[in-house]
Amino acid sequence: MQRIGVFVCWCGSNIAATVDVHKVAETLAKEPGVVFSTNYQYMCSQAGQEMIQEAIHTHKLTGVVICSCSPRMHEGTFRKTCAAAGLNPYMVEIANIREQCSWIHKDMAEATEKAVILGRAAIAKVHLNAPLTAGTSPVTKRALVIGGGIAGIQTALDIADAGYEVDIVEKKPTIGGKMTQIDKTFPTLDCAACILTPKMVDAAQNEKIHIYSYSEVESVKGFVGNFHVTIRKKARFVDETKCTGCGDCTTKCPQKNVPNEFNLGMDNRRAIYIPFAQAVPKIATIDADYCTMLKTGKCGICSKVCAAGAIDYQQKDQLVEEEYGAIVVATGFDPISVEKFDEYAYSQSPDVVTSLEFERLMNAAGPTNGTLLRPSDKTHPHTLVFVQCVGSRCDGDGRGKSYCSKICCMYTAKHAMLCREKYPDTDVYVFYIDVRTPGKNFDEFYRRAVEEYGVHYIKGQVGKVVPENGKLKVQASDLLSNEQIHIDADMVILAAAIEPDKSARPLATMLTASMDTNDFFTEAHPKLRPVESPTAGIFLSGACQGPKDIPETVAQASAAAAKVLGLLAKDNLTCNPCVAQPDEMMCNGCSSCEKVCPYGAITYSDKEFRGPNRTTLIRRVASVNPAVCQGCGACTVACPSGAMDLKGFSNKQIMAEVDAICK
Amino acid sequence: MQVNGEYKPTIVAFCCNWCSYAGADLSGTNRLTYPDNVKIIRIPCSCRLNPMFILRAFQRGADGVILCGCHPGDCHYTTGNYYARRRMTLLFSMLDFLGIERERTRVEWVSAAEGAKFAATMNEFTAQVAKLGENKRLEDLRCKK
Amino acid sequence: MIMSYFPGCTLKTKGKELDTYGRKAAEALGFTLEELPDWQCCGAVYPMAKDEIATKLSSVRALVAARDLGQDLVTLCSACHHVIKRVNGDMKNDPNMQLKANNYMGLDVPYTGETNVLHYLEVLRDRIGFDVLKEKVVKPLTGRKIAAYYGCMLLRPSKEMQMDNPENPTIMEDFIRAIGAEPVIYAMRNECCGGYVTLENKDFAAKKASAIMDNAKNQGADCVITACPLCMYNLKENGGSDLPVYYFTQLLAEALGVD
Amino acid sequence: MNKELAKQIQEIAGVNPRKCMKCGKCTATCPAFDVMEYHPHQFVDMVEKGKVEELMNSKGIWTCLSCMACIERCPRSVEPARVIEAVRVAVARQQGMDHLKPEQIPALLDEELPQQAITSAFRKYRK
Amino acid sequence: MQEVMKKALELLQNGTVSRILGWKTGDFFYDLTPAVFESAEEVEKDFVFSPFCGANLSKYLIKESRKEGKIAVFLKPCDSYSFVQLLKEHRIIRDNVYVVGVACDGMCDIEKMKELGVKGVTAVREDGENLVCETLYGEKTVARKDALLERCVSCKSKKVVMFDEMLGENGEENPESHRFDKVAELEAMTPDERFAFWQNELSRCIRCNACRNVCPACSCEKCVFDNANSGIANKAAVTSFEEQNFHIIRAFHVASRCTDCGECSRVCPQHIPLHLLNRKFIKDINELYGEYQAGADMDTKPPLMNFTKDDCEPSIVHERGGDK
Repeated sequence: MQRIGVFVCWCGSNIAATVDVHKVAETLAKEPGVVFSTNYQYMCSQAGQEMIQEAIHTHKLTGVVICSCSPRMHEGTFRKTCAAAGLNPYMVEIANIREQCSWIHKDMAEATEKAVILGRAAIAKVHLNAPLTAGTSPVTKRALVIGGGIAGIQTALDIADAGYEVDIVEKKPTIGGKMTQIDKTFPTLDCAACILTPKMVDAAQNEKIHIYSYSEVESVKGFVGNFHVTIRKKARFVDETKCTGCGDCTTKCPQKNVPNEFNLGMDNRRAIYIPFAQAVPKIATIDADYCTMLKTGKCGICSKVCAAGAIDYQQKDQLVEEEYGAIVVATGFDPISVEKFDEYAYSQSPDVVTSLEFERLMNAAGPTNGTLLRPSDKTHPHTLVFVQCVGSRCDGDGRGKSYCSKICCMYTAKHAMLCREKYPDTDVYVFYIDVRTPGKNFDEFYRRAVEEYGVHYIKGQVGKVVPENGKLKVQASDLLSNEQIHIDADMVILAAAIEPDKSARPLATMLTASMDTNDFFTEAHPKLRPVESPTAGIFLSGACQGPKDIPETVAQASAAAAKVLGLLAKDNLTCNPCVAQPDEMMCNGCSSCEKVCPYGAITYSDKEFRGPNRTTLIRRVASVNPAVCQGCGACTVACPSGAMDLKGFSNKQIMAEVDAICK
Repeated sequence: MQVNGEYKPTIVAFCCNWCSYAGADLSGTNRLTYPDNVKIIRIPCSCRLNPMFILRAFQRGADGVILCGCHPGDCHYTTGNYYARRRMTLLFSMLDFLGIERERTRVEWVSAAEGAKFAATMNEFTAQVAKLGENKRLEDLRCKK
Repeated sequence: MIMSYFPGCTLKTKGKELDTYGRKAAEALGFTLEELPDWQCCGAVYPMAKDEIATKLSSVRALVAARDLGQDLVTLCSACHHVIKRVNGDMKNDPNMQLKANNYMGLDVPYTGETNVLHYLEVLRDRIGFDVLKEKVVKPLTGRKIAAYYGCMLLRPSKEMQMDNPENPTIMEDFIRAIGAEPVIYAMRNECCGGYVTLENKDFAAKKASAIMDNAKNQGADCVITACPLCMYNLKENGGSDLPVYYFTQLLAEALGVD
Repeated sequence: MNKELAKQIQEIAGVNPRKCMKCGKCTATCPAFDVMEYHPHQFVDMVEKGKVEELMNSKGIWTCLSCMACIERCPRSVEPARVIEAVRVAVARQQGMDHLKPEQIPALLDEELPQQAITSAFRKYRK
Repeated sequence: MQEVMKKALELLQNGTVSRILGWKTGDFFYDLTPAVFESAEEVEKDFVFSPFCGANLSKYLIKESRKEGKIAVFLKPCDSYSFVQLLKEHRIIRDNVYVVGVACDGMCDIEKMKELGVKGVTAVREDGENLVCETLYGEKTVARKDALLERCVSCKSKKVVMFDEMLGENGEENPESHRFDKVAELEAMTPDERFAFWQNELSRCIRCNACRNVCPACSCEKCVFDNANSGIANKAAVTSFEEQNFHIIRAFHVASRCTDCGECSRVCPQHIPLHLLNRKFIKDINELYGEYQAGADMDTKPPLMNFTKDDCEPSIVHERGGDK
């Protein structure tokens, strides 16, 4: 018989306001096996923990039940507390009377009764708990960073700096990500390329960093410390080891009409291309969708002009297998398609552009070489209208995102300011719902746009843009003066909401990392573990976790690196001891369990057993590798004889909980 | 269970640790209410749910049993919920075949982000089971009155 | 292919062209519009107030009649389409409306939004196919630059109407291409012409209508087409433009050679 | 201020004015702006605050075109046109408050005017 | 019939095997039990092969194939499916077994024959489509089809799926078996009617465990119902509903492994149509996850240990059920 201690937490008033904690403690004290029962304001506090430890000693407790917040919150804390007092940490069970009781119920009597039942279920389970010892598994001292934007680069540099190997997988031909397309950065207005490209070069030259450019993650197997990843190196039809990046091929290729994604399709590139001058790696790539040679077998000009002999039309996708201890997701964001917001006439006029397109139109390496010209007729625009929140903060309208995209207020202020600075003859209007500028020197920046640069900020929205006679007739509201205003603009710039990159969803599935309804990766804890995914060994860097500007992205990237280093610095990881274990006496050796195990943790061997009348019998029986088993329990249900059971969640334990609840 | 002349069914909700248990926590964090008749049992994965547990719950007086797990494709263990989906489909079909009310059992995929869905599901399921009244059939299956 | 057809009040009188050519073209394209025997006026405006039940019943009757015939319900007039489609949505999704309408009508089989409500243009797009239509055209309107005027009621609210992208629709432009002409895209094609106030405030209606006609003309159109008799009247009488306005069925019949 | 009436109007409208984030998209969109003394965003705001009498006495409830552009473009699903309709209905349902009287009709007709115009005006402006 | 015994003798005499697994006469002519024969004498004395050899021998091989020396077994078509399924589950050591496939036209149900007035049978001989029975009360003739076991009436296959040697000509699978008709009939009932049906059937159960003991899929080293750690261990009913789930759990445990050999219903002393539970699972599996026959081959994954990403949701039970 266990000697069980029950500890009911008030969580200040979080629990105590709805649950009669005294009554819960009193009632549970009467349960069989309970030798001590108490309640306290904050069980997780130092004093609370000491109270538990003291009770373990005084009452010689063999099991502990804590009625408190979710085990997802403090199970680890209380296990440590008990372990420090000499009790096996797996003799602790938590009854979740906060998230799943006090916070959802209003009636005190009902909530108290439910808390008692949840406590009883935990007690019933503890009765059947057995001390468990965690095994260990080795850590592969190498990290994978998925996505080579500023987030991925920063994480990789920090990990490499600490002396560990790190690979970057980037789906585009070059690393650098969205930041390469940005002209200037707020609030300092320094040139994005000037601060980014040295980092790209650092990453390329760092001997601890290996860059898989033009590559994608194909599959992920394994678990924290022991990931097995297959990387697909897409065929670029250019031998990476031979290409010198001279660019001869990219000027000779006869296929000139390929929309240039770097400039968002506002100019053209060739079928063989290097995305931009500072690309890393600086290697040409053939675009198979446009290359005449690959499509028809006729051409081959790039091959003829390549002095290095790097062109290889026969190249195939290559699958590379690598082992990693940690994976960092840095898949970034994309602006949403504004197709559903055509009241702004984006599809009808080239002079209606997105902010990222505007960024390219202002950039010296952009389609207009840095001179701001209207895309339609390449003339200088005089009146510019910026529209904020295009697709952000939409709730239930089915076409936008419910969240604030966070970066638009600041970059729009930047655009407006730069525009007025470079072209003082322009009239610049910004239509806003709210101007949101929390951040160091951010509001000062926005005020400068208004006060020093004379940008017209109008509280209101644009309702309709009508392209007519070479102008964009903008109909909008000015809420402060309660007017509908009409502006004949030359350009309209849409601050499109940002969303996670489309590749994130399938990747999350591969990683079994959870996502929110907007496809942003979820963090292990929104406040206390913001750079870790709830899935062990998966870390989050940059905008894949939520909208972020550059300084925030870099900060989070370094934070993710720090978390990775904490993992890689360990030689061994403590495994989850709640793993499957077969009872050999009952095992039929039928392989049902093996068929459903996602980790290949189950193997079979022939074993000798004593039969009746001193005979021996040889039987095939299953065994589980506890370092590989992750404890899902699929095998326990597949097993017809019930020989396979899960430690910590055994058949008997779960049924005891069922019984306690249904009584 | 009769409370103040009103029938309050006993509902057992098995929730996988990674998505649905977290989703249930989230509905608590967001103070979304659902009936106190719902009691949650944490299991590591929806694939840990042995049909025996469901039958046991009914045997011991549960009126409805619901399984919540990660959405298919998002299982923490990659494939667990796919197995659970087949097992529960066949089990529910069998219970239906035996004439047990099919409204007493349910599977719902609830992610860690779907606190609202969790609460809504529990409200709906409880109401549905309450309509059926006490679970008698599984008890009576083997004894003719 | 036989479909139930709800002509509506105006198509019997002032909007005869919309109706006549629509039916002729349908025959040429191999589908029959079977006029519902006892249809009643839909009311021309969808009552947005949540507690309006009685004003929606005439639409419910038409929907039930089509259901009982096992046919889709086709309309030509944008307003009728708008009203009937939205009432159908209420019958499908609004339990209060469902309960009260069914109680009131005392049907043998309760109606819960089973009927498919289609606009004639949707029939062309989804049932006939614009590619098939293109093949059946005998007199393609080559060289004509046509501006499609959608107005409000075909597209909005898109959650309920589900005809097309409400801000960048293509169904009428695709139709124009199918009959061999060139569509003119202009931003005002989904803006309101002010038809509802034409009775009381002609000047204001004229202002709205002429903005549309001017935009169409400035973008190079040589005529405008519509599916709504009220828009037709307003654009033509109050638009102050020399651009002709046609019902889309008129041009359809012309292209099919059945005019 | 008439909170009770405002509540009724909200119920008739079936939308939640509290969802409004005051972006002004509806008013930016409104084609009848020039002929309404209160604009769509004000309808939402005033109904939420209970200032419905002013709205009920306003001319704008008869000049809203019911074009539904504000419904379509509202990023918060507040659907201002429904609020305006609810105010209009609240007026028209009162005794003797019909905006359009049959005896006025003949003077308004012309040869080409479609039935639809009259039918819809009756539907919109009368009990 | 003589051919089978001749083969048994031959295999023993030429040393192919050291033992024979077959059937021997019990107290009555029609009451046969599986038996192991170790010598030609034993075979000549007791070995029987008659239309009453319904018993499925494959399950006995779990133990027998682990003993010294090779054993020969006679498998009817339906038995052979169980044999392959057990092989698939590594339960039988194939190398120690010599399989003789025997063609089968269906086995007889003594209860049915008694109902037809054929009592006190002492011998049977086949005469075309008829069975000529010698009885204590003289010779009686019945049409074979009227005397068949229920499971043989809707025989799914006359094909022996694995054998070392075949006696007689091997048959074909029979896709027109109509074996799911009764399941479909129950499905078409209202839940109340179904409940009444099963309540009537299951309330007769005396929990003798015959179904479990005969079932080739129920071959666990130790049954969960006998295992104290399973949480559901019970031998006899403690309360009226303590063990009501026995048949559901049993059916679930054999689901996607049951070959539909029908032994459970054949041996049930209370004549509960237990095979309908298994067939319900098989029918569902076929309809929802594609045709699957347990024991038809060695490679296909059992449907409950398999999945596809776009499997139906459990709510399909409601959707299919409609408002019945």
